[in-house]
Amino acid sequence: MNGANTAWILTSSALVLFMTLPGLGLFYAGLVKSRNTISTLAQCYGIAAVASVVWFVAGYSIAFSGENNYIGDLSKAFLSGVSLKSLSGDIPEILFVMFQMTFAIITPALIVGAYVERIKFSAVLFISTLWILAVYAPVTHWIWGGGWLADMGVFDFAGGLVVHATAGVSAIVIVKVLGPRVGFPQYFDPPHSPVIAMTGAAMLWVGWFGFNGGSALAANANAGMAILVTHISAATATLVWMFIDWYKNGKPGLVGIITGTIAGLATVTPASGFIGPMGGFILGLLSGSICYFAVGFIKFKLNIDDSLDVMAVHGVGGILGTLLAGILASGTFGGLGLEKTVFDQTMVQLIGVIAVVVFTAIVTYVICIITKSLFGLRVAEEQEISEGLDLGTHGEQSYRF
Amino acid sequence: MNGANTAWILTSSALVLFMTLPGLGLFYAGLVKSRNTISTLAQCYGIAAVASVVWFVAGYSIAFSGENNYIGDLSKAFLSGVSLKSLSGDIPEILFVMFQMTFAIITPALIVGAYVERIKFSAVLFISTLWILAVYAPVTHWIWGGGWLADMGVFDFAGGLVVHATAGVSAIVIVKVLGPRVGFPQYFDPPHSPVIAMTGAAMLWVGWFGFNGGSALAANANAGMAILVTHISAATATLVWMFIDWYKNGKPGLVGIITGTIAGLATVTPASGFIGPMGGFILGLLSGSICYFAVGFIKFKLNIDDSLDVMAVHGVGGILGTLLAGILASGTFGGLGLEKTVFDQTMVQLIGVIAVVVFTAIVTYVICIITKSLFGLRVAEEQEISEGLDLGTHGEQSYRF
Amino acid sequence: MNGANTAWILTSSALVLFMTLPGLGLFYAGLVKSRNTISTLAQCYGIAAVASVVWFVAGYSIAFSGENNYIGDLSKAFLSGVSLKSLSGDIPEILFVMFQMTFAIITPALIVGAYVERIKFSAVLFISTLWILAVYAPVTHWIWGGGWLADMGVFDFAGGLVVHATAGVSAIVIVKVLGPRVGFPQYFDPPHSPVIAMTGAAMLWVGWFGFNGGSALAANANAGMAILVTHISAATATLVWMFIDWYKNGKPGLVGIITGTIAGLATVTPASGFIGPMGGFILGLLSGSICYFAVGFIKFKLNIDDSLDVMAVHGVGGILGTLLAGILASGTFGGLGLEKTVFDQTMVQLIGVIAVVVFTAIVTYVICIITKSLFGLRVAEEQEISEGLDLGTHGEQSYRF
Amino acid sequence: MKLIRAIIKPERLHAVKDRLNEVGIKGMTVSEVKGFGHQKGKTEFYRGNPVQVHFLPKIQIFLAVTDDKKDEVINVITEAARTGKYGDGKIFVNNLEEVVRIRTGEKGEEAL
Amino acid sequence: MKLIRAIIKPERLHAVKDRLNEVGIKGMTVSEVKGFGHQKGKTEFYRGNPVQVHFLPKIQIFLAVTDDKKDEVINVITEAARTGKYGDGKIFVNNLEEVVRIRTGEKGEEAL
Amino acid sequence: MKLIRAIIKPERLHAVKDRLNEVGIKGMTVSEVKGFGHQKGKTEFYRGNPVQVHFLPKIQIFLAVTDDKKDEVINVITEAARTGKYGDGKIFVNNLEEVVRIRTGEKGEEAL
Ligand SMILES: Nc1ncnc2c1ncn2[C@@H]1O[C@H](COP(=O)(O)OP(=O)(O)O)[C@@H](O)[C@H]1O
Ligand SMILES: Nc1ncnc2c1ncn2[C@@H]1O[C@H](COP(=O)(O)OP(=O)(O)O)[C@@H](O)[C@H]1O
Ligand SMILES: Nc1ncnc2c1ncn2[C@@H]1O[C@H](COP(=O)(O)OP(=O)(O)O)[C@@H](O)[C@H]1O
Repeated sequence: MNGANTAWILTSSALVLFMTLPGLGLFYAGLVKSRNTISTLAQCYGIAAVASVVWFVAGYSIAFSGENNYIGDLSKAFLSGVSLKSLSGDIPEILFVMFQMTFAIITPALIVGAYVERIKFSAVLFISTLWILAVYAPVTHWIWGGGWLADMGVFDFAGGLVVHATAGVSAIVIVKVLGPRVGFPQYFDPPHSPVIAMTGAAMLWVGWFGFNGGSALAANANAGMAILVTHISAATATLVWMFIDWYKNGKPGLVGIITGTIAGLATVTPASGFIGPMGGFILGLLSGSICYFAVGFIKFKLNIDDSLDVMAVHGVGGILGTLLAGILASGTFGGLGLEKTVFDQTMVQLIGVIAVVVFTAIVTYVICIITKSLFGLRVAEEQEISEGLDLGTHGEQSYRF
Repeated sequence: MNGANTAWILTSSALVLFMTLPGLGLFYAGLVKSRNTISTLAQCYGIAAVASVVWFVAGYSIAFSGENNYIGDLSKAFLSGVSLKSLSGDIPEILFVMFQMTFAIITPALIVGAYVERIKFSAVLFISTLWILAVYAPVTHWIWGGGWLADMGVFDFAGGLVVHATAGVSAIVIVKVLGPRVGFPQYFDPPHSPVIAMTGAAMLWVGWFGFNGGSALAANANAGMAILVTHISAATATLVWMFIDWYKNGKPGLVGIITGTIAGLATVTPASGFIGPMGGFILGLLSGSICYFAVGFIKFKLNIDDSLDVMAVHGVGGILGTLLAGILASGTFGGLGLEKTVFDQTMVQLIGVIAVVVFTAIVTYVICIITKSLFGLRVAEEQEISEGLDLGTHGEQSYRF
Repeated sequence: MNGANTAWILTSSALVLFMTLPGLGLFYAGLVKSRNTISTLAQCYGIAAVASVVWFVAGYSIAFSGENNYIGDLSKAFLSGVSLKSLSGDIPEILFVMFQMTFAIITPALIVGAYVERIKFSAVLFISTLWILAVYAPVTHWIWGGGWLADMGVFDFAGGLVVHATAGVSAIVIVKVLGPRVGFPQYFDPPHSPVIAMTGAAMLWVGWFGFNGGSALAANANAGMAILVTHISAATATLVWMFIDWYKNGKPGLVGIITGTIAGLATVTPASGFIGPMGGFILGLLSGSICYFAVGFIKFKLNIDDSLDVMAVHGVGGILGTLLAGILASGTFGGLGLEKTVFDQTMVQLIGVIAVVVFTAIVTYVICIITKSLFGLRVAEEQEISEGLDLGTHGEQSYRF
Repeated sequence: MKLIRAIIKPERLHAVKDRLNEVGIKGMTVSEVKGFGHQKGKTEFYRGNPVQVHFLPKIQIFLAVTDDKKDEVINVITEAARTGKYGDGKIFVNNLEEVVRIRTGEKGEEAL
Repeated sequence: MKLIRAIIKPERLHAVKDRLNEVGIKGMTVSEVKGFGHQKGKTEFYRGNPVQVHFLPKIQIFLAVTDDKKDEVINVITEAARTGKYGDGKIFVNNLEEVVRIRTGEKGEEAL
Repeated sequence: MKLIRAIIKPERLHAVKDRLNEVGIKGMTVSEVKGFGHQKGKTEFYRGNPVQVHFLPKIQIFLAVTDDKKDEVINVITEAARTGKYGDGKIFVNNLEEVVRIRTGEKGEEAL
């Protein structure tokens, strides 16, 4: 066992948990209407709790056990057989379980942004439980658990496919079944607190050092490079988004600025272990602009109320980064090099994207239909437009100054 | 000196400080009335500053020096003799001093939850100073400083007795001397901001990785297991509390959800270095339900205005976890094993609980009486019911939107 | 390469980024008027993004390359030549680049406190860009990049001169060119949210462990001692400021309490690698009192609207700590010892202070004049006094409860 | 001229405003108030224990109109704000002696 | 009918409300306002330096009553809100021409 | 006595208050309201896409004065609050039948 690597992954586990709680929770809560603040936080928080237990019970085993190429088995259910002695690589397996658990927490929580302000809390918990078992764990097995995409040598360093693509695609599917918020797109309230949203975004940025840096599973130059390219992509995308906004609307909004950051972070995630600083810079330029237009396109052209733009930011970003990982890994762009040719690698990346998108879309759709028939998905319209989900669903008021 | 372990304890020190500032401060501040927000934060913050200086001056020495079984001496007052070369275990002693200091900060700060919204700021600082010297440091010496309970082999990995039991018991004692808030229990205002409270709770959750994980004083599988069981207990207790609430009141409140987390974390603390994942799960189930009913019982049956339920959550949790540590450490529950028989160990745990509870109650009572006669404990009633402690005691207004 | 040290610097990079985002942003945002909250956050956030890119493009190279005594060259522009194999000391150079980048982010962001509530956003970004290249990078080269002050053996462990003195001096210079806020000093609004300011201050405190502790560039007793003395200075200064406030005005305000912390942290920064606990305590006593009076003196005697007291807290503190570093490093004060005589060392410190102050003042002045002639510095008066910079410059409202 | 003050449920504001615009009301002033009446207060919970909240959030619309518009405005508000449940609110009318438009100094009806 | 508007100290609200209920007032509307008057503004401090705050937080109670209840209500409020210190506030009364209960459309006294 | 209610732009509050003090007005009550009128609502942006905001922040000054002071107060407010742009606001006056100072129980003009 390597103590230094263990020290860094212990830290990374804390950082990635911090991304969801309170990071992502605040980021999303700041963007919704005041009367749905508690509801949004409770959704992220509740998912974190549910995901942890599900991961312990079966999720980890489905993702990281067995010889099967498409799905793990239940040999490690309840972490049976994971002792103090078991290692994965040169860190304790129990720590690897913990680190991976924080990924299993944030991924379904990312989807919250799609269905806030109208969904039933029970539906959120139920959908997330099934989703982790039937979508997240299998895809993780394919890519990180020694499954078929791993065999093909797909590049997904920290989860462009496993995390962001699955979350983005599911966002669209769920919204299609759930429907838009009442009044969308005519009546459209601005975020109730960019201050809170910025606080969350900044926490996500910081936590991402553990997300991408920790995915090196070691405290070495690889981890160092990962956080540097991650940071450069984030900073660059922030500026790109800001300047487009400034140019288009005359004003650089803070909500736009922080959204650029998240776009840059999501996009660099799959590539962060394979590229160099220049690659991070390029991904920042591309994500800041492409995700910018994706938001307007999905929301106001396609009129899909993916309320906080999970697909436009995470989905588009994660897929973009995955497709470019091979190219930017090449020496030409100062990348760390690759065994396959750039073309072959990119084909593999493409296969990975298609497989994950299609699989996720289908399974998520089935999950939504089941949940709808069992619980129903939406709160009463009166609750949605009047008291809000804070009082209606949780019986609490977010602010009492 | 082991660099890897040092790296992890450096990190853990930051994480545990983060638990108090801003974590605990926000958690408590969100639960009080708007007009006492600053006061609550100032109490946590002021205690952090006072505790740090007291620890440096004498606290550390009383806890961690000398051969005496019941109390340390002053040989390390002002950290004299603690050089760059001194080690404790395989990490620098100066770092051990820092890590332990963060525990000495959070423990008296936990008690803030009992007396908020009515106590004098001067009394808070004075009580905390005496309390660290006369309660916290000696108990620490007994259990972690080579004292008599350590000799008996009591299990208290990260402070179920040292931190949570002492804080919980003192909460009740202080409130008994101080009295309830005006209007309690008839007039009872809901938390002024569950949003702020959740932010603090999430920070506590993350910081607890350093609290329990750091208590391994090493970056190894033990630390990994500690944070995993800690996390599982927290997540499970969160869900248990949420479902009881949902079932009993028809609504899963966010304040309840996050309180479940804290209950799960406090309860697993003493056991976290001895048990396995299943043990964490069991502690989550028990703490989520037992602490839930303890809140209602202490507040509305016994009518004790332990305002933010320090005893019900931390005291009850810490004692519960301490009593069960021996049992859950056994192989039967997937624990890491113990030398004594489960029965003998549990007897030791019981003796530890009784000793700590009785000692803490008596000494804290004396401290309260002294403070009351010197300064008085309560602010003027008009300040309490009208302008609040923010304007009354600190001359500031918490929000000016 | 040393894995343990790498693990700690990976963590420290995250901690120092956390200081700026969200830490410093929230600290400053809480102190301004509600209608300028978003503007203040956007300034810190925008600077963080710009500084990161500038550091990647040229800043790092100017600071840390070449043989020249006064300025680096462009041999490492775009980090060319920084490979996975390159080391600085025993950690990967790429990680050193990242760690130093977080310092290049926070230093210009500190200056935000001087010009909030009236400056143009474009001017902020432009000034910061030039400032990093023409002030920060060269001074860094002098002291940490093997320049002339390094050769003289100046003590500046974590940036009393490089960070706090440069920021403080520039604050005064910029304000002199920019002018005060309308109505200053007659009409003067109290902070719109001490709660938010305290959250930021607490994050700064925690992050400072990475700032000063990380500056040891190793996970060892040195790092441990650095965070301990840092913490003791912070805690002591907090109490000193609080008691002076209490004594002078009858009320210990939370804003004062947290300002004391920052003063203690800024002051100990240059000395933190050379002194012992007693030295930290002494610096806490001095900074808490000297900075306290510096605030009133600069703002209400000199009538300089350094709005959030960057000079009084960071400038005065950083210089104070630099001047005392030599003395407190001596065994007399339990310091870690020094090669030169205390007198000689203190002379070197004095030369360092004079050189940095004069250089910074001149270059910053030139930058301001250039920017003023190109963009103009101030927003329209109506925007300043009416809608505020949130709506006026960023088109967003900070709170919509 | 008349001063009309309507206390309505927050969720009805959009509807009321739109309908008022349709009947040619160009200006109004709204504010957040808390109401107490037949409608019972809510029960919130604190860590599983009930807490009574007596005052409920309402919106006050404050509106100056010419005498002839008065009845129409009252009807419009009544229809648009009604949900039929307790707590729908009330409309208060009293006499308005004088109005000034600050921008122009105009007085009386043309100031509306 | 009369429109009674009382400006009181925030901490007296509970007492005033309770007393009003006792004398049979079933409804009222309250809002947060800021007041300026004989009572001096507060001095807050910013990092040890004084800052004057001119406007003080007050609560406005807005209450429509039948003519016969008017005097009783005024007395009740005066007693319950009085602390004897500057800043206790004021009660303003004027005439109310018409009231409508939105839920039912009832007009006049029975709408109260 | 008269009840004067002025709706003004937030940024003019300081000026209006100072001028009122100069003409001997010792007391007033202000509150935050939102206004809708000729002045167009603002356009904010959400991630680069426009969002219309209809109601604009205004300040309401609520002021009881003796009949003889009425015109002076109206003029003072009009001057001090005017910017000449849309949205400067309005002043509403109506009759005030009775005033009570809670602290002393004084009634009528001396209660002001
Ligand atoms: N006498 C009154 N004076 C002022 N406001 C009142 C009065 N009675 C009711 N209101 C306001 O009207 C709102 C609705 O009244 P309520 O009695 O709850 O329902 P309803 O009007 O449908 O009977 C209350 O919340 C309060 O704000
Ligand atoms: N002429 C006025 N018009 C409107 N409100 C007033 C007037 N005078 C006082 N008030 C309100 O009454 C409150 C208390 O008045 P103040 O003069 O401070 O104390 P007191 O009424 O005890 O003399 C003020 O804060 C203000 O809100
Ligand atoms: N009829 C009205 N009744 C009540 N308030 C009004 C009325 N008309 C305007 N107001 C208030 O006056 C403010 C300014 O009015 P507006 O028409 O926008 O500008 P102006 O008064 O300069 O023409 C509005 O925002 C609103 O608060």
